Amino acid sequence: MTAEKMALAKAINESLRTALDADPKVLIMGEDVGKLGGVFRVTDGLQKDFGEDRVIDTPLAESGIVGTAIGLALRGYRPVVEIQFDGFVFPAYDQIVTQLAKMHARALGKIKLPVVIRIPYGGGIGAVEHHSESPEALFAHVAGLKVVSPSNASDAYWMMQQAIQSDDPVIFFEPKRRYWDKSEVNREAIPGPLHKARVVREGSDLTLAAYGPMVKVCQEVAAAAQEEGKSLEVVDLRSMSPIDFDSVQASVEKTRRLVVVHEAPVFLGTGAEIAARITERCFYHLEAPVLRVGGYHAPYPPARLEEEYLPGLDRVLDTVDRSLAY
Amino acid sequence: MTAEKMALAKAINESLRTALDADPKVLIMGEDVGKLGGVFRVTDGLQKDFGEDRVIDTPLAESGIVGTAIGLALRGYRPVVEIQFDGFVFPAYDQIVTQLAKMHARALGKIKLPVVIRIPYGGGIGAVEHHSESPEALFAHVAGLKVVSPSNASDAYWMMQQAIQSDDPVIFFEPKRRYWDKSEVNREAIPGPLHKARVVREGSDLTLAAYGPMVKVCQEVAAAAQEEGKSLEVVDLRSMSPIDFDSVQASVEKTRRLVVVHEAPVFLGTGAEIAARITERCFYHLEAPVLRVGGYHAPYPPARLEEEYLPGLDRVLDTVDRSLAY
Amino acid sequence: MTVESTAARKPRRSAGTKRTAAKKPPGAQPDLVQLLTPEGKRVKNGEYDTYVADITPEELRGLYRDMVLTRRFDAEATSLQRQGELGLWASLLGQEAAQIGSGRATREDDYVFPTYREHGVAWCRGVDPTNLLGMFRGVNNGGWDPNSNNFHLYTIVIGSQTLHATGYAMGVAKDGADSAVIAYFGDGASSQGDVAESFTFSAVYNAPVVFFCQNNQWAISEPTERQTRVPLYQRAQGYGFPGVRVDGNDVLACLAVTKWALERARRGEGPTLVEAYTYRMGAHTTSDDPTKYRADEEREAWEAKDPIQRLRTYLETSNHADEGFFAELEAESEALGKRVREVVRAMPDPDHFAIFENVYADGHALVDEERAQFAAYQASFADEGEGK
Amino acid sequence: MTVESTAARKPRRSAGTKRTAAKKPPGAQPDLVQLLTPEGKRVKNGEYDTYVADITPEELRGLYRDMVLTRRFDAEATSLQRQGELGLWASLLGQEAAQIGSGRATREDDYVFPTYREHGVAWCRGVDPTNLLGMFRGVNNGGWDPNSNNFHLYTIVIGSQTLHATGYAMGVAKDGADSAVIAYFGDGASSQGDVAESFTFSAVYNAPVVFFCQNNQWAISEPTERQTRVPLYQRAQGYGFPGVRVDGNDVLACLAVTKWALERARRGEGPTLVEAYTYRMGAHTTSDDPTKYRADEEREAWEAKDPIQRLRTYLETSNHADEGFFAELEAESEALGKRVREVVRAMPDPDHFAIFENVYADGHALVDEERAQFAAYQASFADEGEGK
Ligand SMILES: Cc1ncc(C[n+]2csc(CCOP(=O)(O)OP(=O)(O)O)c2C)c(N)n1
Ligand SMILES: Cc1ncc(C[n+]2csc(CCOP(=O)(O)OP(=O)(O)O)c2C)c(N)n1
Ligand SMILES: [Mg+2]
Ligand SMILES: [Mg+2]
Repeated sequence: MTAEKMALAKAINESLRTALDADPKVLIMGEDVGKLGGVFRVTDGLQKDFGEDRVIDTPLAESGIVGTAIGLALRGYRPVVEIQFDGFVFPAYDQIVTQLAKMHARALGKIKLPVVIRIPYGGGIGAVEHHSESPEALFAHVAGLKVVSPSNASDAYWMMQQAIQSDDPVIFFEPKRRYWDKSEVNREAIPGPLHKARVVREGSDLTLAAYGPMVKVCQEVAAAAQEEGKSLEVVDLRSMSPIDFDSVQASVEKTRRLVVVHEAPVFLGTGAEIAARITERCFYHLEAPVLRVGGYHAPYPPARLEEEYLPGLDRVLDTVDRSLAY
Repeated sequence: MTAEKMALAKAINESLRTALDADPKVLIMGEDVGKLGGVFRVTDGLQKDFGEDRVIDTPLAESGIVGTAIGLALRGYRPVVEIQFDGFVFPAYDQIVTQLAKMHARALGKIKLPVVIRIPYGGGIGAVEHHSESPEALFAHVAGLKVVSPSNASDAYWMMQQAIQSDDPVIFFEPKRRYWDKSEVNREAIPGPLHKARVVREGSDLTLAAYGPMVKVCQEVAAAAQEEGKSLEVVDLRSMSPIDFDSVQASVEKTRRLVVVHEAPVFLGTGAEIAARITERCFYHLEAPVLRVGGYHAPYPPARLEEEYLPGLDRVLDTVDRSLAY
Repeated sequence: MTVESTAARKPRRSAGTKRTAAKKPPGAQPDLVQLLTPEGKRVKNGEYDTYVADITPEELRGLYRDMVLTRRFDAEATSLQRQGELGLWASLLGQEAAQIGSGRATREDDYVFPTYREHGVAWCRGVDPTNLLGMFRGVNNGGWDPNSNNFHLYTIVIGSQTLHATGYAMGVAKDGADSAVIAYFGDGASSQGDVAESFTFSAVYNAPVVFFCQNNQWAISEPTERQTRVPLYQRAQGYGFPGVRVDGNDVLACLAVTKWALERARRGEGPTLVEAYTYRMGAHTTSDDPTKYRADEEREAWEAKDPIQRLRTYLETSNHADEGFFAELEAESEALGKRVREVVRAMPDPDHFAIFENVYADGHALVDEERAQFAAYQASFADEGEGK
Repeated sequence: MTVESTAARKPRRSAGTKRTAAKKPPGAQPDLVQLLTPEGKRVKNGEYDTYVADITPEELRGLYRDMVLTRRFDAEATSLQRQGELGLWASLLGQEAAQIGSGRATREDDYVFPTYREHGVAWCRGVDPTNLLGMFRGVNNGGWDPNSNNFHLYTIVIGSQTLHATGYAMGVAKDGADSAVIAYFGDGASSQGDVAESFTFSAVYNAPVVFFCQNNQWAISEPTERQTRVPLYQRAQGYGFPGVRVDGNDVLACLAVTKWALERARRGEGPTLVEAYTYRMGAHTTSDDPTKYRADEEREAWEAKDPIQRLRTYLETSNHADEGFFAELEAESEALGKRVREVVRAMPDPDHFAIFENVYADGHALVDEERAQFAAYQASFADEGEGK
């Protein structure tokens, strides 16, 4: 068995299955992850095959889910926790930032917290309130957490393997509107490091940096720009903590222009940090300020407005043009 | 009675007293705010004078405190909530970001949420874990909240008045290590707008932007730099949401250099947003990249290390030199 | 990967995540308040009977009408979702008695804090049902003025509203008013820390609030045993206030018990927990597929306890309603369905600038700036004609 | 400022934030498990007696010694704080019996999740008491390896550890081990949502965990009536497991009740809540001034119930200990105090680079970068000699 085409959700499912198979300490926990297989069916079939002891339907209480996952990790387990939607992670925020993130340091390294928190995130699926948010900056700002997001099935498979193997807590943001997008997964390929960015399209005029659901948009932007004779490089950041600034810097030193794209609000989003740091690193290389495209400083709007709210082809192209105009 | 010298904590106490006096709908809520007057004595004497009905000792549950404050606001009250220390706000984070911040928009403006959340924040007082954090970016990123922090007694008095009068939720960060610093408070002066920055020292070579506890440090830095013949302008931002970029821009257009200082970790701290946006606004004016001085990407360290962790005179001066060296 | 190898010891018990034998609700539940049997027979229940003692035939017909119209509205919404007019719908099918009984127990000056499923309560409060559809259609996140009917917005984040209700009730008490507050939540919600904190606050401050838990046996795919191993109404005791379980498919009992609890609140006796024992007859929402996790037989067993049928039987056997009434109601029901369809289909998409509206009450510089940028961006398409 | 003017209605009750008449613990509490009276008399208590039936005089002296040394250690820490050697200290004065009784009930393979005040439990677990002082001195945030003594780090954020304990206990059950877990928390903590969620999880998964609540009557300045209007041990019922109140100043009763509860856990009978009814004799911490909020008489009344004195009386009247024992213990106590003083004064400040250590187990590029910058910055002072 070499490469196989599969949907991103299915790739995570396969990755979880592989992990459950390989290590009896791996557990799946969350609301409705059992018989239902999760509201997105990401854990479909896992309880059937691994039992209620390893694929655990929990009470409806996110703080409790993360708090008990911490306790299980202290006992030597490796819990993979599902938060049903982005907007429902906040009841667990205290356990995540004051306990999960800090306990390893608090114990001077004596204990480890190998907990993965899976969060389907982002918009574009026409959902009701709280089901379309992109809160990654709220986790990336917090030391002790690692924050990643795959953009395609292959990364989803491998990054989940790596996240589960990591001895640090990993917040694993899953681009829910890409769950059904299919791409090749090679289960024998040896993956690169979890926190390394990847140039997914080479170009020379401007760098687009994105992660998760926005990588696809940026690839479409690059294709459209190509037709207008502009050569855009697209970097899939893959990790928001740490951010692979070296890769972005290398790209920007070549293209001299950078636009960062994410669904999360621009104000204090990850793009702010990238802009600040790349400007510092590439001050004499930049022909234009780093520009950002993202959500507005407003609650995620009702579904009928999300197309206006989310960065799409046109809005990114417009920003690319603004950058090139410098 | 005109100007009067008082400690920052006392100025807040007086401001709360004024508000309780002026409007029967104003309430004080929190742990130990009653007889004890709060662990910092900021609410000292208020329960005695206004009664248990208006100065309310609550059960030990921050989500409950904020959640019931929301309910009281819906009933027409104007609760001023105390969170005992920065590190204890997270159990209330869900109520703050998913309810308090969004309810006005959710109701299409039909209801208002005039809730003030007071949070003594920052380090430098030799405290144990969770008592020295600076989580302001985690609130400023969230639309629907306003986030402010006074640096001196006069601002503390007036900004609290304005926060209570605001019909929006305000997260009021109190620089706990400045609680005992005294300065003039003029209770008859008409204050400027709540969200406007203030140039607290004029200069021509470089702009230092800070808020809360770091303003004093920046003023000391400017004084020290003066002796070395460098003229630094110091801007007290006062508000982290919204940030008064116009004032910062005006200063930077003059000085052409900017260093942002805060205690919070640099990575995705408010300095990131300021750097990104000022670089965009002042791209052709800047002689150096915007530099930042702040906490490290690590849990706030034990007290005996906080001097190394916190931005102090030397570290800011060092960064000023780095900027001037461009 | 560092994994502790655990010394293999002989397991002495089932390994912890098996469902513990929860006290299954017995066939005849001694602790279930019932005034109408599933067969439509009126039974006595001393304590609570007084609260419906003077109920008139007209009021009984009113309750029936409420339930029928609510169910009709709900069915219409489900079918509008199937037709693509709504993005999602959370059906109340099966919970009409719990909602109409408790909703009709409230007084105009009382205040209601719903979840996302309280369409029947909204009906009782006089909220135009079509207003409920905006958020499910995706045109807003809450389409009514909470203060017009003292009916708060739907709350999606599980359990949060119980604290809002408690705070509101604390305010009512401060005002010296004798209104009461009622907070709805589900069996799943009972596990949330916020709900526990609302119990603590309401007890400590003796707040005039009724916690109305519709135990519909399921939280999406999880049965109530995943949330508790004893009946939920018992939760209240440990916080120092009474809890009672009522037959949630018996509209009369729900009315009586809720009235009793609201009266306690008005009298200054503080909070009460009411557990309405009912059943979610449909899917969790239109996105859900219950065949994945529950057996048809369970649903069928509950069909025999249908809340509407049992009141109909009672109305008929007691001669409180005639054929004309039922026929008229059928017509009214059709008319409601038609109106709902029409209103929804005509519901306009929101203006794009609505994104920036009401983020703040007093304005915010960044929102202004982004609105202006957005306007300029939108205008750039106008320049290009129909846009790219 | 828009403030609704509330129609002035006649208040019908106290306005909600007055303390409701909490059931005051009666002089003779029928529900309080006691084996040693405040006067040092051994009384029978059928159910629990069996757990201390075979206790030897040596063990009794051991309990006494534990309490005396713990109190001595605690006093030393308080005075070290006064001398500026510690930044803060949270004294356990008055709670020795609750901690030693419960701590001695644990087995080596059990696991303990403390708050920040469990110095006596730490003692029982064999943690070197000087290790407890690091965080209060400000040289670390937790100075021991939790797995060396199955004693977790102190947890400052109120209530969080109850969930860790529950999760750990779920793991114990999964492993098929017959160990048990004990989570400590205070009366104030009982209000936190996390504690309620730990009750829910432990009940649903039948986890082998004992919740040990030291009700010391105060949460900083707030009396227990601000947290509950009924006795705290009753909280458990509503979650489906037993709760019991024990005289927290009676070391024998604490030992017996905790053993009983731990045995239940081992047998697979799930969680238990133990409320140890005791008193915080000192200030909340060295930063606190209790004269602001509580009357001296209260403290004085509790002094008559001193946990150490009552065991001493019993040891003396039952001839289980002689003068020699007490004299020797006095000397041991002095030696402990001396050692603690010496160790603390010699405790080195952490290396500056400790800021960057152990943030991650597997490393993090940003931490590496910042560490390097910090090193360069530090080095720049070395260049300048003694720095600026
Ligand atoms: C905090 C939070 N977590 C998860 C969800 C997702 N979710 C929506 S409804 C639901 C089940 C609710 O069950 P219950 O409280 O019994 O109410 P019911 O839907 O049965 O009326 C879940 C898990 C949510 N809305 N909020
Ligand atoms: C979440 C949180 N909120 C507030 C605090 C501040 N605080 C520290 S101890 C304490 C009182 C705790 O009372 P209790 O649980 O009874 O324990 P005790 O101190 O009496 O042992 C408070 C409010 C905290 N540590 N954590
Ligand atoms: Mg339910
Ligand atoms: Mg206490």
